[in-house]
Amino acid sequence: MNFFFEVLIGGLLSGVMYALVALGFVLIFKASGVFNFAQGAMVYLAALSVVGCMEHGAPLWLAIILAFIIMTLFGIATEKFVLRKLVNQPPITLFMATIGLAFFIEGLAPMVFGSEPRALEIGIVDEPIEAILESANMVISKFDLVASGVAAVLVTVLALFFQYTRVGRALRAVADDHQAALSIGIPLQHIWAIVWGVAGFVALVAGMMWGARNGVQFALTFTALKALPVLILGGFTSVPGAIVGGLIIGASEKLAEIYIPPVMQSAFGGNFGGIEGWFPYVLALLFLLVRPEGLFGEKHIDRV
Amino acid sequence: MTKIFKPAFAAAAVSLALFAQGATAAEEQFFPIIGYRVGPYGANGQSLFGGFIDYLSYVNLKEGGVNGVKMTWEECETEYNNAKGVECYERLKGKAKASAGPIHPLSTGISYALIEKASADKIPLAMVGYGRTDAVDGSVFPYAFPLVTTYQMQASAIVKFIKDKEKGNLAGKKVVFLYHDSAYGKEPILALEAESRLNKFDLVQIPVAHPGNEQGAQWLKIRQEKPDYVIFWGWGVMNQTAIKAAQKVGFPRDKMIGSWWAGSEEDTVSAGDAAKGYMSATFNVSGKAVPVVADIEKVVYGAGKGNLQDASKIGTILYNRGISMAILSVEAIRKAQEKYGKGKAMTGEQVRWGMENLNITEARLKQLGATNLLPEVKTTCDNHEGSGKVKIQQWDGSKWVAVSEWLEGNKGLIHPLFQASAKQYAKEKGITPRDCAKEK
Amino acid sequence: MLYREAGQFKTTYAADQQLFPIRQDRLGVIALLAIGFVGVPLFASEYWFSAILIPFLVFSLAALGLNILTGYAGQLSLGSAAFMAVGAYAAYNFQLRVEGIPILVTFIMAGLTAAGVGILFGLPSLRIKGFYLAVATLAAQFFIVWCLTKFPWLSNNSSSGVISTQKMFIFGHEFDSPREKYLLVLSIVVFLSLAAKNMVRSSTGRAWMAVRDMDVAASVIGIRLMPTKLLAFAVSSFYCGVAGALYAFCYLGSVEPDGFSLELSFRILFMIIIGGVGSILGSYLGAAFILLLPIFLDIALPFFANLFGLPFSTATVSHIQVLVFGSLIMFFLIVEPHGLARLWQITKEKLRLWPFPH
Amino acid sequence: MSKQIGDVILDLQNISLRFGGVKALTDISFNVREHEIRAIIGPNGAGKSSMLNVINGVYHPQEGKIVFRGAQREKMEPHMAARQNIARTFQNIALFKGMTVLDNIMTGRITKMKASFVEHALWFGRAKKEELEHRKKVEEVIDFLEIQHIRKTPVGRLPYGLQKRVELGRALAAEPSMLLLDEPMAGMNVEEKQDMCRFILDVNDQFGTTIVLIEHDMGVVMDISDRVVVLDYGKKIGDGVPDEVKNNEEVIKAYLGAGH
Repeated sequence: MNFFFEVLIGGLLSGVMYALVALGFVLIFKASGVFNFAQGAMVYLAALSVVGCMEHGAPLWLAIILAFIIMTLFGIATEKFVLRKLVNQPPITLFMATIGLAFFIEGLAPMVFGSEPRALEIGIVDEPIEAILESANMVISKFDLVASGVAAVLVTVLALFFQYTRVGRALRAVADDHQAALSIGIPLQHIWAIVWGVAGFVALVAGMMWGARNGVQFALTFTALKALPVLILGGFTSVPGAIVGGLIIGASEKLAEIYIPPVMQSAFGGNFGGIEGWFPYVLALLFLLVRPEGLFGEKHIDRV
Repeated sequence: MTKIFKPAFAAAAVSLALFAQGATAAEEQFFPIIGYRVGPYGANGQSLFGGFIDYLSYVNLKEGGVNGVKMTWEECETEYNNAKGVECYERLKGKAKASAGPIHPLSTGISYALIEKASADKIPLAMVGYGRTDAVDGSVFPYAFPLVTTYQMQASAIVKFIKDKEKGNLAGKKVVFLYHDSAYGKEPILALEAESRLNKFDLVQIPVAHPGNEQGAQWLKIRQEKPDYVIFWGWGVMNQTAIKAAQKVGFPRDKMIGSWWAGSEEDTVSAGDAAKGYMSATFNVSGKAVPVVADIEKVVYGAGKGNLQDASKIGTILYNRGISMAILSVEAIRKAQEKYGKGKAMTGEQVRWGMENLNITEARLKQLGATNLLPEVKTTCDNHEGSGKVKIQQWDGSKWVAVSEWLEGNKGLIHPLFQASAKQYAKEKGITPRDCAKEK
Repeated sequence: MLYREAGQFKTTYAADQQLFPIRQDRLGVIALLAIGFVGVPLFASEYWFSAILIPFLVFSLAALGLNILTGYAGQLSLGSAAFMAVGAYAAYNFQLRVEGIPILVTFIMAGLTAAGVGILFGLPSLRIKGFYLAVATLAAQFFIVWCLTKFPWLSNNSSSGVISTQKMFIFGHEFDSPREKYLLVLSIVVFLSLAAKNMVRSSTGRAWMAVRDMDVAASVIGIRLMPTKLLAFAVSSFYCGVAGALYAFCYLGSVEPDGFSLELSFRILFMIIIGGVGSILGSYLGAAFILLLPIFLDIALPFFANLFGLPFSTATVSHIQVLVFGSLIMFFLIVEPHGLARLWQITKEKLRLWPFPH
Repeated sequence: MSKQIGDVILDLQNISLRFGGVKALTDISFNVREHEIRAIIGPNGAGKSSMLNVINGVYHPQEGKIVFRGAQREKMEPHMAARQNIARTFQNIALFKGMTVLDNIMTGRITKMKASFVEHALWFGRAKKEELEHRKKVEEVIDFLEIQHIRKTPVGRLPYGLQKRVELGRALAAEPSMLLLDEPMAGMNVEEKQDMCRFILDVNDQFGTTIVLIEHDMGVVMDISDRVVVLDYGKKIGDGVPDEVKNNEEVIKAYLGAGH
């Protein structure tokens, strides 16, 4: 039982890491209807910017600010040179454009900052908390707890931003209805640029957490693959959905990885581990069959 | 419309210009290099191919080529993708008619895809430390060379290493095999199973789904299993993640022994302090203490002809591995020239003979300035591996330190596995194996 | 004036409904086929056969399959590579386990197996739409590839999961040279393309497009959504499955499950987007573009770097390739979101008037 | 009128329809006789379109009975209505935007085509024959609606009025015995409306098609329909021949407001 809880808690904490990436997707989808496949690449770019700046002698705090500036500029450029020119195209075209964007980043970022894997030290060691290990014989990582804290702060900041700032309210207006937002005089282009900037900020946070955890390298782009099932589970448009979806995916995939292969092994023989690659997707798929709009998505009635 | 057509014209012009360039001069030895410098494993590729190419330049600069035959090469980017690898191979093959250095695909997937093609085209395939391992049996695979050592022999050597640590007795011990769930990770399973039967230790196999940037569940399982050792077959991001995850569950890193693709600076530096004490196998040592490495830095980089963008990588594991691979290739050409004519460019067929009759002794390594860089290699028709030896190295927080002598895997146990597999392949493909007794 | 329809009167509905109603198109296609079957085999080099033409045809077929599903039936899929994998492994196993099965039958069986799996993974499409469905198809992508690595029986217990394809015989003749393989692939692809063209111009295709354009209206006029969508999944997977079998047997010769990665699925998706969604011609143009662009960049960039004496390292060149590839995709989407097929159509319309623009 | 109005073919009894908590239709009963033109009128949001959606199976009422040609209907899917020869058009044009006029109208005949996709793919057996036969029928519809010149045009490029006409064509191509028209004249100018009226009457007259029609233009409704049913807030407030309805107190109230 102890082991079960250890896996469960570990899974929930990993889920927070997935949610961090999923948040970026949600923000952009909500505000502009773009399914931004480049979010994973943006996470890579952000983390690389931080270590790149640090290599040139900047201290961590400065590197983070510089990286934030880079991400914002990048967001504005994306809006200006790509998305603005694709207004009124079907969603699949925009989606494809973001895949192109992902390639662009994957070529550009390592060219500028170098491609060799690097460590990103943010001062928190990823090791078990001694007290809990001794008293309950459970492994709870300091780092994961910090990551959860960061995620909580991030969500709070975003919530406050959306609730209490003019820009934030405008963003929400756009999310609800593009036409309406236009008609009350909110320049859509600015809004989109800001959204990409905010998504860049979220990518920066995710990039730093993932980078500190696994090293800064190309594989950060794969974090997007972990975020997608979180998205379908939580709904493309819901910030709480991303968090809850992340927790569910994280916990269930870890439990599945531990408990399902032995069952299959006794049924078929052979080794059936390594199901984490598909399990979240199949889970999300099964879930969708019951609730096609996701956990927190809005139900859509076809009108004819 | 003109917007679209302009690049098209430019394209046509470029292709024309390129096809006009054409053939290489007679006394040059051409190396088709299908490499990868971008994508998930791009960082590794840069060091490896950097070392490989730097050694070729070194041979040209230092001694004016092999008996006067200059080394030339052309690179083609595969992004570690099988289909692109084949395209690259087909593209470069055309230029490898008159002379062909061995091709190093540096990817197990591409190696598999090229085995038959290369054999039909009579271009030798060198798979140094990866690729199709049953090609050790040269009677079935005349053109494929899993040189120096194979995954299976490596696994066996690692078992030998931990057995030595356990004072020669592994009975009742528990070993976890944590592997990348792909062809690469699965290769050593048969060998490890054979070893576990022989040495009576428990073997627990835990696969990790690609790309392996999430290993929470696996390491909690390892924590529950409480193994004595973890043998680890990772690649790319999976390596750092594993080292970090080991730290997270408090598993001692000095009980973790990685494969040689999980034991480079790329894997440990980015894992930070967590990597301290972590061990891995290798078939070449790191550092600039090896004379040839220091000399390359002096000669090649001194002349401004270095291939590395970042010269600090000189002397890293993968860079030195690239040099080792190049040494084997150049020695094969040298050997072939002894038989087919010194100072001449060697065809693929002739180089193949050279590779099958390599005899790189301690003395020869010393002449090359490569003492201890790699083990002695002696190939024959029925042994395309030629060595089967590895060293175990340990990360001390800033560099890799060798902690063992050259260890040879249990040949008597492992090689029959290759022969059985090769026999099955020959049967499926309708190949009649060569009679190795008649080769020479 | 080169491309003029004037003067070509159709007096029967049959004439109006033929495969290529315009004479120039008809002649063009015949010429193309003649070049493909006669001209190319006479002149092409081995490199062209094995590295360009065969993969081009195989990928065109896969793109065609995806185009049927996405372009005609409107169901976005990110799992095409997995269905190719099913085809490849099915073909291998039929050859291995069924004594004396002809290779063409093997390919058909491979397609049918993929179609069966496709139907299975198409079932969610009845409830799930749009990007939710797209992401759900990723479940197929990862799950199928995982199954292939986990059931050793499927790869004949090869320790690594890699399969090496068997030799191909048709009426006792072995197809082993690149030229012969090319001709085999070309024949299959031409046949299946014709079949696809026939399907999309008949009520099967109209039902798909109706479901794509407005599913409620489609059901009101009597189209049953479930069989229509599932048929699209089945036919699409059949095409991808055959493409996968050809990919293994005629192109690589040896495949591993990991080769059929998400990246490959994306490449196929790129092909139809760049080529033209909902266009058979587009599948070919897209495949050519996506396949040739990296090769072209690979050759051209070092050339330009040399020409202008740019201090590019090899790594930089490789990075620029990826960067340019991404930029071009965005560029194309901006310039012509309907793909190369639409560009071709516009060109034809211009040629219709040329050289007199009014 | 020369036509013969026949027996009741569609009988709706006590229909109630809810979406979540919202009541769209409450306890509505009325019938449709063969060959007649039956109009449904009412203010916006009265539940007219919902009514049509109930008739052709897009919505399933929670309560009530539907009797069609003497048989009580089970819960069914829209495509089954098409197989019972019920065709319809939509308030917001629901054409297949990516297809040409010809193909759009051809889809109207889809229930009558029997060739399998294998025959289509190989273009043998029934495939080619059917395609030609049905093309002939479709050309008749095209002639009838006078849209020969736009046959090969993608419908997305057509002006609104023509799109409406094409949509009618798609419905007619099915040779329906009952035709449901949802505001066929909305957004048209006078001339276009006249054309459309003519087509509707011709269809009714020449083919004897029963027509159920939603329309806002009172003049048109009163002119062409045989009987009218009036809905307001999901309830039936009037039913009868046009003159009768025109003088119904409740109807006047609903249309002109309570203050009248």
